Amino acid sequence: MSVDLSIEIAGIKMSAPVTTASGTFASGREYGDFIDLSELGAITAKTITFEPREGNPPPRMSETPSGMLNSIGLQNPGVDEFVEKDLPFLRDTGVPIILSIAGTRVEEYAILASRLSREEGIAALELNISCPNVKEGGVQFGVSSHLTAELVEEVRSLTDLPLIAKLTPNVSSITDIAVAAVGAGADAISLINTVSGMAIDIERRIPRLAVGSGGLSGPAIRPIAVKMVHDVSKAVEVPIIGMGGIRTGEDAIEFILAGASAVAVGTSNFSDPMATAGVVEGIRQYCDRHNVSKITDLIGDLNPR
Amino acid sequence: MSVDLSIEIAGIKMSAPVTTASGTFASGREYGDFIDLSELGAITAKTITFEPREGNPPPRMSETPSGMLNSIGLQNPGVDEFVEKDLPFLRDTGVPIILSIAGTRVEEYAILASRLSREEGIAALELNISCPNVKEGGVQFGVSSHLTAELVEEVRSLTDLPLIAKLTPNVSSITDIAVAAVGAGADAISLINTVSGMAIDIERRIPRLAVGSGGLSGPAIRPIAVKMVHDVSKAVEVPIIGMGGIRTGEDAIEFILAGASAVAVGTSNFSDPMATAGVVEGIRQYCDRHNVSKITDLIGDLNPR
Amino acid sequence: MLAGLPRGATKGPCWEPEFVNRLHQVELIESTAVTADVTRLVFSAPEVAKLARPGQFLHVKVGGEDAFYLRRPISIHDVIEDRMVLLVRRVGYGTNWLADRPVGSAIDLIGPLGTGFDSTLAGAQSLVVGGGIGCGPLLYLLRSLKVRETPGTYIVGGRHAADLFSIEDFSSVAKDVLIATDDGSQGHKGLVTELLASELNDTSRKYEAIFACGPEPMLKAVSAIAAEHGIPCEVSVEALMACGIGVCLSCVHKAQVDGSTEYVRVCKEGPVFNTRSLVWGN
Amino acid sequence: MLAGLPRGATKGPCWEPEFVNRLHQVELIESTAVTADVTRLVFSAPEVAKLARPGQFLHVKVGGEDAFYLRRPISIHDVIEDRMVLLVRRVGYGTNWLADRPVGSAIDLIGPLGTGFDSTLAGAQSLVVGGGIGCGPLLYLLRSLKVRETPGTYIVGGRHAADLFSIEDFSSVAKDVLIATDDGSQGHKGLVTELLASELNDTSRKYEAIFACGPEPMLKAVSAIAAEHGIPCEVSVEALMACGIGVCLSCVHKAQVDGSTEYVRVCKEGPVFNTRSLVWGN
Ligand SMILES: Cc1cc2nc3c(=O)[nH]c(=O)nc-3n(C[C@H](O)[C@H](O)[C@H](O)COP(=O)(O)OP(=O)(O)OC[C@H]3O[C@@H](n4cnc5c(N)ncnc54)[C@H](O)[C@@H]3O)c2cc1C
Ligand SMILES: Cc1cc2nc3c(=O)[nH]c(=O)nc-3n(C[C@H](O)[C@H](O)[C@H](O)COP(=O)(O)OP(=O)(O)OC[C@H]3O[C@@H](n4cnc5c(N)ncnc54)[C@H](O)[C@@H]3O)c2cc1C
Ligand SMILES: Cc1cc2nc3c(=O)[nH]c(=O)nc-3n(C[C@H](O)[C@H](O)[C@H](O)COP(=O)(O)O)c2cc1C
Ligand SMILES: Cc1cc2nc3c(=O)[nH]c(=O)nc-3n(C[C@H](O)[C@H](O)[C@H](O)COP(=O)(O)O)c2cc1C
Ligand code: FES
Ligand code: FES
Repeated sequence: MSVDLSIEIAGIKMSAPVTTASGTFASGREYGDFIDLSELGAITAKTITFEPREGNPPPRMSETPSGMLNSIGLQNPGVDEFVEKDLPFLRDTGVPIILSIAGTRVEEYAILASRLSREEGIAALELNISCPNVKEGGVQFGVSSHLTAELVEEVRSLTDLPLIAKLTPNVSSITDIAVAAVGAGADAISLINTVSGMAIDIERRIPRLAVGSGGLSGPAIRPIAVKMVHDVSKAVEVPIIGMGGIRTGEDAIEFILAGASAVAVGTSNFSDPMATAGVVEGIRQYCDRHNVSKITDLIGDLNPR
Repeated sequence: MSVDLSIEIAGIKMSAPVTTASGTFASGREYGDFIDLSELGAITAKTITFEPREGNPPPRMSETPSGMLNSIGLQNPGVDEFVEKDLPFLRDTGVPIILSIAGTRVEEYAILASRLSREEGIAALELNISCPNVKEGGVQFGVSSHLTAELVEEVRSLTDLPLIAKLTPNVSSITDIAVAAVGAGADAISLINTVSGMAIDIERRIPRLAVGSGGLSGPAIRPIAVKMVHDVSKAVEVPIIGMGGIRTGEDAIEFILAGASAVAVGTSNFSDPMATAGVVEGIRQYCDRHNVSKITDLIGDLNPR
Repeated sequence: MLAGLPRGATKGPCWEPEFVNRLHQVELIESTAVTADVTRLVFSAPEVAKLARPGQFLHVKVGGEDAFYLRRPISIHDVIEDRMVLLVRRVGYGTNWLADRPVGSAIDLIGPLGTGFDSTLAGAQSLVVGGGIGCGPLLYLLRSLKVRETPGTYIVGGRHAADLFSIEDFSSVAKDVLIATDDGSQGHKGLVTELLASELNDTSRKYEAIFACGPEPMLKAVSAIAAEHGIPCEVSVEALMACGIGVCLSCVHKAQVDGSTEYVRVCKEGPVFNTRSLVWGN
Repeated sequence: MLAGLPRGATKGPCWEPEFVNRLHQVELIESTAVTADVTRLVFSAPEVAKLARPGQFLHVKVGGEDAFYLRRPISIHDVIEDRMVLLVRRVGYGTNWLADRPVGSAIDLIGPLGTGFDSTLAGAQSLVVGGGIGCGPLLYLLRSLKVRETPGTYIVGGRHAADLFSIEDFSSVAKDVLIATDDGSQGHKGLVTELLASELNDTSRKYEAIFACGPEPMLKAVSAIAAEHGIPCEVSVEALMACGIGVCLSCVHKAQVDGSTEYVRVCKEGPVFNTRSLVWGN
């Protein structure tokens, strides 16, 4: 039996329910040396901003138990250079391309969305309203239902591209934010971004990250992510892309059963450059083993205890 | 050189800056078989409620990467039986006793506080306003500045015992809650309680915990806890008891440098029943190695990068 | 309530708990695969061996120094002089880690823990019923029954003949060994509980006690059969454990205590319970 | 900007990158402690050996299958036929894990990675300066300089004589070996940079290039001395790396690119940089 792994999310036709977590796969070139990119359901590129961004000073990374902290700070070459140098490569992969965008003001998201609407070969925009590293950046939107709605509404009015709102977990009620985003026109929700965290070098008595704190990712946060995906899936009708610590097909199935229509693989790429392909294969094997003929049958298929 | 590890927190004189995380040490009897309880700075007992509580159905526990989920649901015999059976034992340990209390309404905290104020040998009350497992319980207080303030104020008016407010990390702004608690009369802040999380058994397609979700603890959450301790220490003047994933003296030092005056050891007890004593010893060794004569010199002693 | 449960309330008086919750470092001196997924581990562990009672368990540290893992509860399978034997079935990280330890490794464990079986119940005739890896603790129980000169009859079930293990060991201490397999590849074709029922229906024998260990549905069935025949029955139940010593309240099972039902700790009031006091389901 | 940095912009033309980011499973065939905390590991690694260039590194998986750890970057110390040699200094979990692998273990790694040293810079006379574990990549560099018939002079510093390692190996490929120790227990008493300066002040020699690897303060000092003498200088810098292949932007170092400063990736545009383009501090 050959399982049908395909899924359509907000008009994005994915051959498998697996994409990449923004910022952990660049534009796919490097991991293309390890895996066949065309096996992915979609590629979600690193967040871009309108102007180039230098990012935060190093150190920008610190390993933690079953995870890592990062404080990259959205280093990116800006939309123009991205469109010129990376978009053609991404387009050539043949898989749907999700572009993650961020800005410090609503207008910046708006202008990015309009700019990218003119380009060919973009399957959807992901609104990064959640990066915790950039003080003047997304975090203000993502912790407020009101700002989230305002932002999504504005971008919605300027583009016909499907919009995915990517949520931060650093909130009291993730469902409130999700409901606000969907109410304002988001076609899908992705979550979770990194969890705020900090580590200290006790020998030198300084924070391990130059900017003090950063975002926690990796297997450590998986239970947090699964819970939020589950809660959001009960609160909104739109599809969910789940992420947070996924290493294997089994981990992905956990998110799908919790209510995600697809998943994204992030930090695990760094330890296993074939992780994304492994997750696709692992999902396939699980489905085979359990006689699942369509992956869509598994979405939210959680029995009560 | 013999380092002075003693610290006074809200009038509690601790011989070392180490206590136990409520609910992970019961009333100390069992771990007393492994360590000399009198070496601890204080013992924080399992949260008690006014009436006995049955707790949640099992399974109540699930291991996760570098951590665990629990959904105990505050099983406890109620204040009367606790006072009769456990308090005498705790008193006999000779170390300061912190009693954690919880309720579903302000009046329940109030009545517990009054009741316990009549007992001898209690060093402080910890207000568990944060247990995420009990729907009708503490969580409502801990996510709202307003409710937190109301609760602390009411309890403050009914007891002369020092009050420690224990905060939940599942909020958008932990500093807001801390400021509210201190404004209302909390003498110290302890944090963090567990982070909301969920795990799914993909073979049976059911949540691993009977009640669906639970609280994440252990090393996985340490970076989250360190960040929150750091942020809260900048926002309030009262001492902080830091906890979340502490296994060793080094981990404890990380919290102290972040701004905690003392730490609590929780989940690590389960894997290492001598963890609390090991943390005290590890702190001592760190101080020796770094010529620290008083532990108080290290509190918040974090250099900027 | 929990704190109100007298120690050993669900147990006969002979098991007056004298817990020694000490940490032990024991050396692995033998490791043998007994089935495709079950490994028999023998440790040199004089202190533990001295204290161990049938039905008790050990809380074993798994994983290296640097990663965080909870301990895993493993029953005491047998005690031979100052050696302690465990049977480990590979189901996940911890059990694989244990089963993969090279001979000579030092293993860190807490125990013996829990109350164990009350073998004074046994009288002259008793039935000892095991299913799957649940057979583990029954060998040492049978050995102690034999030492008391009240050897028990061992009834064991498995899916296939290949899943059964240590049958010779059991034979050497049991009065009799009865086997059931789901596919009939060895002994009775069917459930272990069918064998149990037919033994009890044989009026020529007068069984005075039943001891069982295995999957919860089997234990529930055994418990019902015992109740039907009015025979005292003790079962060893499984639960997910964090602390293993009665602190965390992770491992609870519903039970009757002083006439009301409440959650009692499998690690402390159990893992062996008299089915009289046990309540099945939440 | 980063994406605007032409590949190899900070390198000479000979290091046209032809990265093969493949995963390799290599076998550990030899493991020797060379100092109290440095272990020399020899792998059978024909594919990696074929591609490896001096100054490149490998991104090595540490820890067992079940725990999550990031990879650790380790420089290529030497290549001998189809064997690859690494020097690992024990500083934490990963390096201890690696140094503790028994011979025969299979190690999972990615590489060779990074741009490496541009040995065409060397000309007839070059200085190769190492400090601490930073000496690692310099052996293979010196070997390749020797192969090009432009053997380099090796200047090495350490705290005590006991911290120096593989001096015989270095002697066999270097034109000359100069040693400095902080406590004077071997060679010059003082800093390696003092030896470097006095070498350069010796007008009888005409050094055309300096290569260095070691702690950042040393590299900064070497860089300043090189600038003072107007000699091209390449240094290999360290950074905390997550992906190791240019994806995550964890490992950046400030550099001059097209006249402006920006953060470039140590794992991709480095780890070896011409000090002309490197900016010290954030
Ligand atoms: C009192 C007691 C005595 C026990 N005695 C033995 C013994 O003698 N020999 C032995 O091999 N095992 C015994 N067990 C079971 C053993 O503790 C578990 O199999 C073990 O903890 C699983 O750890 P793991 O890391 O290998 O699996 P994990 O990685 O934790 O889990 C792997 C999979 O197995 C499932 N699982 C977890 N715990 C159990 C369990 N208790 N039973 C079945 N599946 C489980 C998990 O849900 C998961 O799907 C005993 C348990 C108890 C409570
Ligand atoms: C391009 C490159 C090449 C390298 N080549 C070698 C080599 O050939 N041999 C070798 O032994 N090491 C080399 N290193 C350093 C090596 O990668 C680190 O020592 C290693 O990653 C530490 O991992 P760990 O798990 O042992 O330590 P961790 O547990 O991660 O850290 C332990 C302690 O060491 C500190 N630490 C972490 N990274 C470094 C570092 N890069 N240098 C010094 N201290 C650190 C941490 O802050 C922490 O306090 C190289 C690094 C880079 C970037
Ligand atoms: C190094 C790094 C860089 C990241 N950069 C971005 C980013 O640019 N935009 C974004 O939306 N999320 C970014 N993230 C968050 C991830 O996309 C993902 O939401 C998070 O890491 C959780 O998934 P994981 O645990 O699988 O990594 C980044 C994460 C890491 C580790
Ligand atoms: C099994 C378990 C039970 C707990 N019970 C309580 C409790 O009764 N009251 C409370 O305030 N916190 C309770 N906690 C939370 C801990 O006190 C602590 O805040 C949290 O676990 C983080 O610390 P750790 O990572 O060191 O465990 C419990 C935690 C665990 C793991
Ligand atoms: S496992 Fe902790 S009380 Fe039983
Ligand atoms: S380590 Fe990821 S870009 Fe260099």
